Amino acid sequence: MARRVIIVGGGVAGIQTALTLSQRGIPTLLLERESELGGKLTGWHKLFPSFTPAHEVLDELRQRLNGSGVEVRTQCEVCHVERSGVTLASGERLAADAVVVTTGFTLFDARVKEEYGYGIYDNVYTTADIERMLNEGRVAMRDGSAPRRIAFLHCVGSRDEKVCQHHCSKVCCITGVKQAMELKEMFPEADVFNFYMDIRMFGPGYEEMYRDAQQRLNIHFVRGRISEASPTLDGRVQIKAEDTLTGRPLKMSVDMLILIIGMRSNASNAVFAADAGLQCQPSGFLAPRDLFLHNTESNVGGIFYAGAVTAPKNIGESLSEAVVAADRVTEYLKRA
Amino acid sequence: MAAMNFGFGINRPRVIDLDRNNLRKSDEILREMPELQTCIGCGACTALCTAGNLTSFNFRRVHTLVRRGEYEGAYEEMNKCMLCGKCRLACPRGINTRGVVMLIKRKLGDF
Amino acid sequence: MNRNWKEYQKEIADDRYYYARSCIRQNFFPGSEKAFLDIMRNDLGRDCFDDPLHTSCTGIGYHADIVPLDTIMAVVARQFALMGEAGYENFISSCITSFGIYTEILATWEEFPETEERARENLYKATGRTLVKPKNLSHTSDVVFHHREAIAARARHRLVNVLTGEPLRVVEHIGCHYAKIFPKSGVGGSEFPYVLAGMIESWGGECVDYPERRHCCGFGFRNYLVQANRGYSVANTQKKMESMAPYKPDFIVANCPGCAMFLDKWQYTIAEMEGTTYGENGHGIPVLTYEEMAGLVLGYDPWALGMQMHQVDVEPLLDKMGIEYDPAAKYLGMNGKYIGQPASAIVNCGSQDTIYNIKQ
Amino acid sequence: MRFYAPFCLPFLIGVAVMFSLIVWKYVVWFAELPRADKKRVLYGIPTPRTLAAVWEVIRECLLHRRIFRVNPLLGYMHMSLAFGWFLLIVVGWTETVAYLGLHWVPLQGHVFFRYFAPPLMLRDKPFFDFTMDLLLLFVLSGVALAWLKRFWSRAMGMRRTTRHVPGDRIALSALWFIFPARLFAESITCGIYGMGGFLTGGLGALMASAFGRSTLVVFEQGAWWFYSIALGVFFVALPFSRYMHIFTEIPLIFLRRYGVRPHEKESSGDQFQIQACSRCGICIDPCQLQSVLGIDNVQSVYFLRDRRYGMLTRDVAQNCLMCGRCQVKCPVGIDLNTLRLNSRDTMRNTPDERRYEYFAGLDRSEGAGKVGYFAGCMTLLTPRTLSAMERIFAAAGEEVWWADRNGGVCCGRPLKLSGETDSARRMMEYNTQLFRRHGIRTLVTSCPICLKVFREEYRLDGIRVVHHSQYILEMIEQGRLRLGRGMATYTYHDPCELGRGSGIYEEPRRVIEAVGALLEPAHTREEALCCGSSVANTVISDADQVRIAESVAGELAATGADAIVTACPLCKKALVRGTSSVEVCDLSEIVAKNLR
Repeated sequence: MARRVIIVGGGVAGIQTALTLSQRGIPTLLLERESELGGKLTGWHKLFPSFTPAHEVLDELRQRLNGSGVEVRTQCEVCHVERSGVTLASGERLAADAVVVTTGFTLFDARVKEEYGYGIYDNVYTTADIERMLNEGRVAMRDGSAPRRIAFLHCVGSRDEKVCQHHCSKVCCITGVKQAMELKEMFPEADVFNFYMDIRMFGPGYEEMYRDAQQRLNIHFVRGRISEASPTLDGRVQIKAEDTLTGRPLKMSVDMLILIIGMRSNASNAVFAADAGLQCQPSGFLAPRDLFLHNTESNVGGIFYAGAVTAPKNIGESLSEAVVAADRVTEYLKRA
Repeated sequence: MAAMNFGFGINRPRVIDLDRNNLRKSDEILREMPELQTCIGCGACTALCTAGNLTSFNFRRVHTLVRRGEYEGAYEEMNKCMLCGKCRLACPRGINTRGVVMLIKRKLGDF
Repeated sequence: MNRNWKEYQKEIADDRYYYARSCIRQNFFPGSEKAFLDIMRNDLGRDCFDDPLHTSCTGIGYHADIVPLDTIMAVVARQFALMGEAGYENFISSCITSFGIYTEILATWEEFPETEERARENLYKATGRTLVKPKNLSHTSDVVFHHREAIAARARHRLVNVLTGEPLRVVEHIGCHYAKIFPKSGVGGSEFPYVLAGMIESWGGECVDYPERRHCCGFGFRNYLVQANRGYSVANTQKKMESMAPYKPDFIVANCPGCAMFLDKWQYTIAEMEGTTYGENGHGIPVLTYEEMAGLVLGYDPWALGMQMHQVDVEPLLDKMGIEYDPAAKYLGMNGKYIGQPASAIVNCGSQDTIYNIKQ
Repeated sequence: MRFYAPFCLPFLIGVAVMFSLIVWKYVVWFAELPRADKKRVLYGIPTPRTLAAVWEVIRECLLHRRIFRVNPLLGYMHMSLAFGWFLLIVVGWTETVAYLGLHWVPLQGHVFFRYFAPPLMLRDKPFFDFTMDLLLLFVLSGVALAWLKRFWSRAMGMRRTTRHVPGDRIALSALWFIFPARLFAESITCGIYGMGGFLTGGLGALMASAFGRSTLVVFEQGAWWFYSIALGVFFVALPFSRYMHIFTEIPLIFLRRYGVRPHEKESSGDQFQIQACSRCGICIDPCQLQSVLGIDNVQSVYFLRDRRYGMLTRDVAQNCLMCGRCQVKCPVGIDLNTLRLNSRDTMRNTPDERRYEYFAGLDRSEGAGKVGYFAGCMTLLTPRTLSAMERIFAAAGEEVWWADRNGGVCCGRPLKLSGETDSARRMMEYNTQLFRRHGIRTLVTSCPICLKVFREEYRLDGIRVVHHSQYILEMIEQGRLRLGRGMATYTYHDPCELGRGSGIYEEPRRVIEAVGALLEPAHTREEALCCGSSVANTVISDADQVRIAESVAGELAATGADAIVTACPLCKKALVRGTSSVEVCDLSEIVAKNLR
């Protein structure tokens, strides 16, 4: 029987790996926990830095997948992974000659940062909420009115030892700037403030977008980490921070406080690691064999990684890593 | 009734209260010179400031405070600037720093 | 607005308490400490042992950098030893700062066993007693919180405005040392401490959640003790007052000696120095300790609770709660002796504009 | 013999209005001159300068020699109009005298002599007919060129011309109609009476044969009315329009000869300069703000116009590199930079006694010696220049007192350029006392901006102020510096404040020649381009500065030289941003490199 590859996780990385493998004539089974493919991409509205509609990328990938002959099974969650195959939540065991783990990441649960009052005060949101609202076409405060003052807070759940998330999720900064621009364009009268420790514009066109946000849209970037949020009488949110560039504490009440949440490793990483003897990084992301020549292989032969399961990545990086993973799998199957 | 003197005064809060501050003047300044908003606070201008290394004058800090609506004393501080133009050569964001000094003094002159 | 305080549960003993008094509260609110013992013993029938041998925890000295760590450890060890000798296992402290000290020292012993050995040795050398560690350490407000339903059952008055039937709007202020140093040691954790809110809600009141709710009242030893810092201390209270004023609270309840004292007294200072007053009638917002609040709910006589010593007049609050009291007997001490009357001021405890003629 | 006809009325009104206004303006301006300037004028009159002034008036007001230098065709146009009209008046006047003898003839008699001549039935004088027609043709050629320039200005060597305000347009069109109207009117009269020269007579005869004398008679009155109205409108418009230049340039030349100059504070003397501007637009093309950045509302022509009509805005006054390129080209020789400066002074100068209190007791200088070296704030940002100068001083065996190595007080010119002259004065006083206290005999500076202010504003008598290029040349000539001549080729960028600002062109070039070959770029010496980063401009953005720098560096690199050399730290910083291919260095660097 021709050799079969199972891909765990139907996000952008999973789909691209499946596509590349099927182009090379290797039968592939793509398993996805949710009811539809696309992973986190399904939740996004527009993609930085070009404001490309997320559904464009998604539809393109899905459309390519339909014509590719890859076997796809949705709504089945993988709970155990071994070199020889995977076990589903339903107990069913699926054999495979190689497994590619593309389970991606989990959004940091902002409720853990209790002092920001997410899930407690009315007008505290996360970037995921905003993307959802943008997708629904209407962004507004809890009482439906338009915000006149919006504050974004960078690094929520990243670079924060208090919540054991030491790593930098790198894509949330640019997401924050993107949403700040989208909201400012949606509410031109509003003042938008971004509170940051460091602005990390790592990708091409990101710095220019940051500068455009500052100059054209007059978005205020305040270097200082909001320490505390509390509700005011009229349902707004009072925030406190230090404007470290002037060394003065700063206090203001805003209509919407938007927490720019980072990427957390999946809980399933630890489980998979235990099953198959995979190595994890301190941040909880799975550790590739090395970061250079074998950055898509795990320390166990036959198990491969692609996408944000090993580290925070943007969509472009995940897609290219998927192709590399597929290439490694083909090579592995040829040798084995 | 005259205010009692108990031998101490109540400390004034140092907080920048953006609810109470009137940002009209700062918006006017930013409308006239939007590039000022691209300041990333690297401090290159203040580092080589001629007046800055003779006094406590800190150009970056003063214009940041003005952008937060803290106009108190901004004019007197900016008056320490000799307008020699060194800062304009250093700014990585290409901000017309001398223009900012003159703009702030003009806008806040009668404050 | 839901609060996730439930995750911070704390185990509070039900009976047989070894009661450690507070050096400050005996002076600022003697009535409150007495009321606590009365409520526990008479109303709830609990055993509270008020051991004459125990001392204060020297917390003020420790926080003011006068008392070194080893000394305070020895004193605390002696307190626990006394508790052991008296046959009690549940140690309760009346003062928040003491509670912070006891928690901190127990945690230090936990973390660094060698300090416990040193303390054990110092105790033995100094007093010949052997160190014992309490099975349960709680603050007296935890205890009242624990018995809040029992008190509610015996309540003669509710925290309700009898004229309008509306629940009283209450600002609760938790001492910083209660849960901000060790979040696990406080009911509800440090973000949303529930110990006073629980009392208020079970006795019919309504909690006010204003932005500066968690801000410190400014009592800090080094702040109010040293005149140069006193301005900073008042500034903190002013910040809290400014933030709570729009919510029009009926009264403030606190569980720490300093907060109850200074939130009350600083209103006078602010009124005198800057002329600004808070509260609806412009004469300030009354500040109660939780024992006084419990006492009022159980129908104790306000003057017996010592509420005439408060800076802000409590009469308006008492009228709202429909409590019978003899306004004229305000300044008659326990045995009816006239204890003097303060001069009138905007925010003062001499009700100069009331119609009653104060009995001399 | 009555020289009165109804159509003379508009002309007479025009003349009356014009002369009364002009005289009133001059009297007022002169009266408000500061005492010192009035004294200069009174003492100046009985001196040969007056003769020189008269010769200059002829050379400039009539012949417009400086415009010829800009473009010969343009020069001819202006000369024909000015000189031609002048001769028409003079020769016309001699003609009336020739016919009627010396007794008094009213003004309109002279101007409309052709109309009044026939009734006198005098023998026509062929000489006058001929010369008058020749002169008229001469002027008409100028008018034709003026029409051409309006539609095709490039033919006259001008890429851009002035956008005129409505008032100027009216005066302009009136001027353009005067001489054709005269030709037409005179031709009709000549046609009726069969007289006139080759032009008017010829045209008259032609019209007579075409339309017949009777129709001409009908048109005669109308033609002369049209001519008179054209004159009248022009004269009334003149005092308010750009043509005030015609008369104002004369007193301007005399005042300038007597040494009346605009200075840092506005004075009524400036009005002579401002209203002498004919808004010809020659100052537009040299302005790099316009040619590179397309900013076309701040050039000197518009600045003077706005200031004259009291609509000068801050942005126009501040948005100027003050590089002096337009001043060099201005045919009227108006002191454009100083006028711009005193406008800025009026707008921004706020005397403040307590300002710069922190100067008191400040001295961060270092070393000791008769020669003081004031590097300049900008030079502190070009350390290669500093280290080169250090090696040069060492090589020359010079004991140097370093005035501002650890930072010091700025020379004051950038602040003065922004208009805050009184505060700048406080800096200058501080520095003057500093130089005096350290007893230096020679003050060397690497920054032309400092050089210009040391020379013009500081009172440093007893201290010789030189730029480091001059100092290096002296050292070479005194043999205290021996340089090897390498094979490298250099091209030299003249800093505005050094060249046009301080007149130093030769010294840097001879120093460069001492170390290598010098290749001159297209625009050089007085015509040299400005690097774009002038401290005088606080309006243009950083990106604009780079665009100007790129255009200048491009031209310098086009010479194919190995390196671009300049003598100003600011120009060096600007040009480095303008080119990535050619190395840019300061004069002192190439000298230090070739020290032996």
